[in-house]
Amino acid sequence: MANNKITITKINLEKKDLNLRMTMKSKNNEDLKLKNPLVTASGTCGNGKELANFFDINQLGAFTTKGITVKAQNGNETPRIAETSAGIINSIGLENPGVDNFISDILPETKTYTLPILANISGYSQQDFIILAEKLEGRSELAGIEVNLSCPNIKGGGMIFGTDPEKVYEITKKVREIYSGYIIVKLTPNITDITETALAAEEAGADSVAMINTLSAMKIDIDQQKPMLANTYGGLSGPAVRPVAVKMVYQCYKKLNIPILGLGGVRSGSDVIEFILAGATAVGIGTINMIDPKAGLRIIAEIKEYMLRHQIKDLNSIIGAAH
Amino acid sequence: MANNKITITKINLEKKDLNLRMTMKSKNNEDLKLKNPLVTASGTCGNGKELANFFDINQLGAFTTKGITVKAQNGNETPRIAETSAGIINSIGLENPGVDNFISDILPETKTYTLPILANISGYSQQDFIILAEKLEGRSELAGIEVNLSCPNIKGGGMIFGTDPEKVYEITKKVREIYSGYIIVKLTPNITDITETALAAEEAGADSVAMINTLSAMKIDIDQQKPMLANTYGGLSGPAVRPVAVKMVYQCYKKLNIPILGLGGVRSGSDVIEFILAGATAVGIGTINMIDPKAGLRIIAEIKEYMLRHQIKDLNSIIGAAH
Amino acid sequence: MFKIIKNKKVGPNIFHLVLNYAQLPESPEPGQFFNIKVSHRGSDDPLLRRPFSIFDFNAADKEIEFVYKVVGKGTKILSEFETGTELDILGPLGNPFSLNENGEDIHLIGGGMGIAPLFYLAKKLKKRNKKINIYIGAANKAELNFFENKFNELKANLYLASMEEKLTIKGTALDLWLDKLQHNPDFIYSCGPEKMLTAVEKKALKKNIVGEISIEKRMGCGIGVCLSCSCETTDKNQKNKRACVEGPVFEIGEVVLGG
Amino acid sequence: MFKIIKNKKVGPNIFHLVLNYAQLPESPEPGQFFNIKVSHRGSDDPLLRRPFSIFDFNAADKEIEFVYKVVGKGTKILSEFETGTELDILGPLGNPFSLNENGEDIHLIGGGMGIAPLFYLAKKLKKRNKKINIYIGAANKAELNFFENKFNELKANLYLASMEEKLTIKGTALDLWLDKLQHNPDFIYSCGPEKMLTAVEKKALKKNIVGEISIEKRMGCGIGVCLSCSCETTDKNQKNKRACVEGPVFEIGEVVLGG
Ligand SMILES: Cc1cc2nc3c(=O)[nH]c(=O)nc-3n(C[C@H](O)[C@H](O)[C@H](O)COP(=O)(O)OP(=O)(O)OC[C@H]3O[C@@H](n4cnc5c(N)ncnc54)[C@H](O)[C@@H]3O)c2cc1C
Ligand SMILES: Cc1cc2nc3c(=O)[nH]c(=O)nc-3n(C[C@H](O)[C@H](O)[C@H](O)COP(=O)(O)OP(=O)(O)OC[C@H]3O[C@@H](n4cnc5c(N)ncnc54)[C@H](O)[C@@H]3O)c2cc1C
Ligand SMILES: Cc1cc2nc3c(=O)[nH]c(=O)nc-3n(C[C@H](O)[C@H](O)[C@H](O)COP(=O)(O)O)c2cc1C
Ligand SMILES: Cc1cc2nc3c(=O)[nH]c(=O)nc-3n(C[C@H](O)[C@H](O)[C@H](O)COP(=O)(O)O)c2cc1C
Ligand code: FES
Ligand code: FES
Repeated sequence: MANNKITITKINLEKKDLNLRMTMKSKNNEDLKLKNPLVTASGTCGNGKELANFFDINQLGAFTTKGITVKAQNGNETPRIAETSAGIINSIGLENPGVDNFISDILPETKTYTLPILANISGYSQQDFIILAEKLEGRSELAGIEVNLSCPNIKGGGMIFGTDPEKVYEITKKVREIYSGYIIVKLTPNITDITETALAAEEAGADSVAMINTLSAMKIDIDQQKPMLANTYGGLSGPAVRPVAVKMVYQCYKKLNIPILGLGGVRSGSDVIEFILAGATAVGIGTINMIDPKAGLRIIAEIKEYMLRHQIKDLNSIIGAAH
Repeated sequence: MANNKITITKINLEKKDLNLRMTMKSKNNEDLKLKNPLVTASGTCGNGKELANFFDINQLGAFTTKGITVKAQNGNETPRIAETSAGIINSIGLENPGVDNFISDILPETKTYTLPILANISGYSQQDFIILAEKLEGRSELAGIEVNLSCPNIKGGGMIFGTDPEKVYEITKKVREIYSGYIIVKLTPNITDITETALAAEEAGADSVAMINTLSAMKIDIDQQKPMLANTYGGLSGPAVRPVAVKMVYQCYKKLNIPILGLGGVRSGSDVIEFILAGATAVGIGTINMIDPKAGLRIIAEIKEYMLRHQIKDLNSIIGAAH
Repeated sequence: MFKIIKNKKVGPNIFHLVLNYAQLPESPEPGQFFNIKVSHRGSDDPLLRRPFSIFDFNAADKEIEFVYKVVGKGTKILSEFETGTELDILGPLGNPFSLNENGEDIHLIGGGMGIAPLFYLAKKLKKRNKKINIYIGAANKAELNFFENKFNELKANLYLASMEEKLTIKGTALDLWLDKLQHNPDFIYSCGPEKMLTAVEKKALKKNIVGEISIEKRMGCGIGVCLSCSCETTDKNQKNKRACVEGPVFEIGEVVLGG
Repeated sequence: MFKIIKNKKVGPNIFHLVLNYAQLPESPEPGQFFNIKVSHRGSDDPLLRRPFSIFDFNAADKEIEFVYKVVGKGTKILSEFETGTELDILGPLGNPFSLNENGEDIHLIGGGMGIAPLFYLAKKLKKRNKKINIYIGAANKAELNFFENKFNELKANLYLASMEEKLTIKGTALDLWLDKLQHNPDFIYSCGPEKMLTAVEKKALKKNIVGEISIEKRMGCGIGVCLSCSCETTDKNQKNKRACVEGPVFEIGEVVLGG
């Protein structure tokens, strides 16, 4: 099937003919339109201006802000980061100025950008998510929100919701009732069967799902004989987790009727293509930005090279093509 | 706490003073005594003679055979292996000659070894595990069995048991009633909360638990636009998964009263120490043997170096020391 | 340890690697392979070793030679290693070509990088005064140049095929062999893409020609522990065999080929 | 791209790295750092960059210099790179030492590898004709030799302390500074282990000495996007600050030190 596509479309494309635009469909309201599939992953790209020092971030598909909570949070003790084989473990602990300061200080700054901005929200209770949705409803700076039901770093918090399909359904439903923009529900991979939470989000009215957040993990300092992170546990991200993420996207693509934002371990254009072939419509870039701030630009160029090599005119044509 | 230990034991140890012997306690019968913590991981070391071409495997703690099933199996189609960042994905699919041939052909070969031999068993039903336990009961060549409730590669099989604490309890209980030797229950990491299945195994009479088996994963060939493995999904192992495995061992150590065989991504002596500090009594070596057949020997030497550097006379003294 | 004496480009993306060794566990035979760690020292990336057939072996100078094509990450890194770099290599591994009592008139058929193991084989056969005809093919002449020169050193009967230019013929190594095949040889050896081996085997079985093929299976360990490389065979006593231990050389008809 | 001109051992596990650059986004200031990719080309292992302070900078020759100690995997790999290797480095990053209007009588206090950023600082201060006293300490004399020679080139007042031998004194850089401290300097700059900075700061606050410290926090990105390097501060308007953007240089009393 996939092979056929390749042979049929031998039409000698040039770079200018390539279509990288992706549409994240909405069954409820307006679609989320992306210039290309690349979406910055929450927490790995600051709030825009840090990366903007290196390149024009408007060239990306969308920008997701660092996770915000109802109240300001100082985050966990340091060290908050440890390096592992082809991965990193972080336990930032959602350091953020709280939703009010986000609205007054951070949102206005994003007005200078032309790409869609998504606010990533986290809560410790259903009530928190309701408050966050209410405060962000109607903010014209935002194209949508990403509901993080999966942060493994807050005790008794996010993670609990994300592993229970009923809670995922309830919270998504509440948020959907309040918030009229695009809603992405971000799921945790620390679960026996991610298709259950993905389906729950879909049923409750999520416009799309994002997967994966980080894998629960830890590292021990063998000389100090204690955990490397002050918080003991953290979340694993980076190339090490990509095979797990791709599998989850592939698995969900067969069952869902809403688009998927796939992420986890993307370093290159090839990795983005892998997620798209698995079934992702948009692809998040996280950890790689920390290593290579201009990664987004490089990756777009690499996607184009792939499209030319395989004579793919429209990137949409290969969504899920590995099935 | 851990730090104190280091300073207290400054007694100028030499190599010959070091104690690497580990005892896997049994609440039921005889303990499993290991010369050192290293246990070969099932499926990555053949059935002994392949590694024995490279070194005297009796120098290891214990040897685990390739997983066996009731009937002979040809395994999955090839390709069965793909490489990922700091990991590999395999979908061997339990190729094995079946338990009868195992008993007639493979077990006799293991008589030439002096180290404890563990038979790894897998089943498609509770009945399968009962048959396997019956057939292996009383086999003097074996020190024990490892009940694999976690193989992600057989459809409708192993994985289902391993993610349901009740099933883990039932199967372990049945096997315990039949098999009188040492029983290790091998758990899957593809689960929301591994402490639940670990506790179920303990309650049902497992002598110890092994964690982790492989993480469910996949890789896509972007040029062929199809999964790399003939079986689509496979299990991720190697250094990439170690942070997930260490976390699970650490998490279970606090809750369990039976010893833990920790494994997943060990490459070096430092990695073994990391698992022991997290709470493992024995440590499995898998993927690394495929890359470096003499890894076991090197790792033992590295553990000794660590013990000398930190003046640790008895390796047992640091089990769980990172807590 | 194995030190790189030479790592030179000898064709489009094709490299000739010569290693010097201090000692070897045993003397390598044609058809065997070595499993080479292609990551930089201190790095785990890539994780697995890469298998390469022995292209030539010289006991007097303690040299082992390989010819490899850059096709991905691992071979790319390998191609960038400089003379003097020490490599971690494991071998010789696998089941070699059989050399005894295979008659006098012998054909060697090699396609693409499958040509590499045939050189050391041809050298050994020449020493035994066998009459050998060599049929090799590749995408283009440039990919064959290095092999052509080497085989000419042996003064063997050499025939060349390429997909892009007419050499002895224009086409594949298989086309070439069939084109020249007048009477049955006593024995054939073949190595190349699975598609080609399938066709060679089919022809050989039909014509009752005996021989051996060397197959390339994706490998995990190369030493028989992981069962990544299982091949279905026609052997009733052992249905699955490992390409890395019972292979990579199998008798014609022994393995169920997929291509 | 940045090409290695020199990567030479200058003490026990201590290396002097000199890079030549084609262009830089801006001229580096003392106290700033570069984030260096220490993995081999084509490899992701290790994944993260490693931050190193600027030891010296020479615009005329287009050279940036670092001094680093091998403490783990990344610095080990870095130490094995040969002259001519091209490095992927990011910078200059971070908030530099302030150089203006800090008075005339200045003390520099550095411990261990915390000495590295003080050299370029001292050079700049010398150019401004400041009167500077430099107090540096390390485990032993061998770790100080290279720094001693370099600071002597500047003809600064240099005092040395080592834990193992008596130099100016036997002890830490802190002991040394306290030992020599007769009257308050106009400004101090300090860099070294957090324990030492904590003590320096305590003393300075007590004696009303103003100055700046440069701190080493475990970093993820070095560019302000990940919040790995957050420091609690006494600033009411911004409780947390990032060591990689608002630091690594902070005013004395600004950061809540843990050591
Ligand atoms: C017994 C044996 C002998 C071989 N001898 C030679 C030789 O003499 N010269 C030579 O150039 N090549 C030889 N090969 C193939 C060689 O091993 C692969 O080309 C190499 O491993 C690719 O590594 P890579 O990292 O560059 O590619 P990767 O990035 O890993 O993969 C690139 C491509 O190479 C293929 N490939 C990867 N690994 C293998 C493998 N183990 N076997 C077959 N294909 C693979 C993949 O299908 C993929 O399309 C041999 C393979 C085997 C099994
Ligand atoms: C702003 C800044 C400037 C620095 N300047 C210098 C310098 O000029 N010269 C010098 O020798 N070192 C300097 N360092 C420390 C240097 O970055 C670390 O020694 C290096 O990253 C260790 O890498 P590794 O892979 O060898 O060690 P790893 O194997 O990663 O770790 C080994 C040890 O180094 C420590 N370490 C690892 N990463 C860091 C880090 N980012 N910051 C602090 N400690 C770390 C760990 O705690 C561990 O004990 C600086 C650090 C920072 C944050
Ligand atoms: C330092 C760091 C901070 C993160 N913070 C958030 C966050 O605030 N909200 C969230 O939903 N995900 C957060 N994540 C998860 C990422 O958005 C992403 O899901 C994950 O890192 C996997 O992608 P990657 O491998 O490309 O990094 C964070 C990840 C990292 C590494
Ligand atoms: C090729 C391969 C085959 C495996 N076969 C089995 C098996 O038969 N039974 C089993 O319980 N685990 C099997 N495993 C899982 C390993 O025993 C081990 O749990 C896992 O690989 C993690 O350890 P590692 O990272 O050290 O390899 C296999 C793993 C690999 C890589
Ligand atoms: S490659 Fe592992 S058994 Fe052959
Ligand atoms: S290291 Fe990432 S914000 Fe400072």
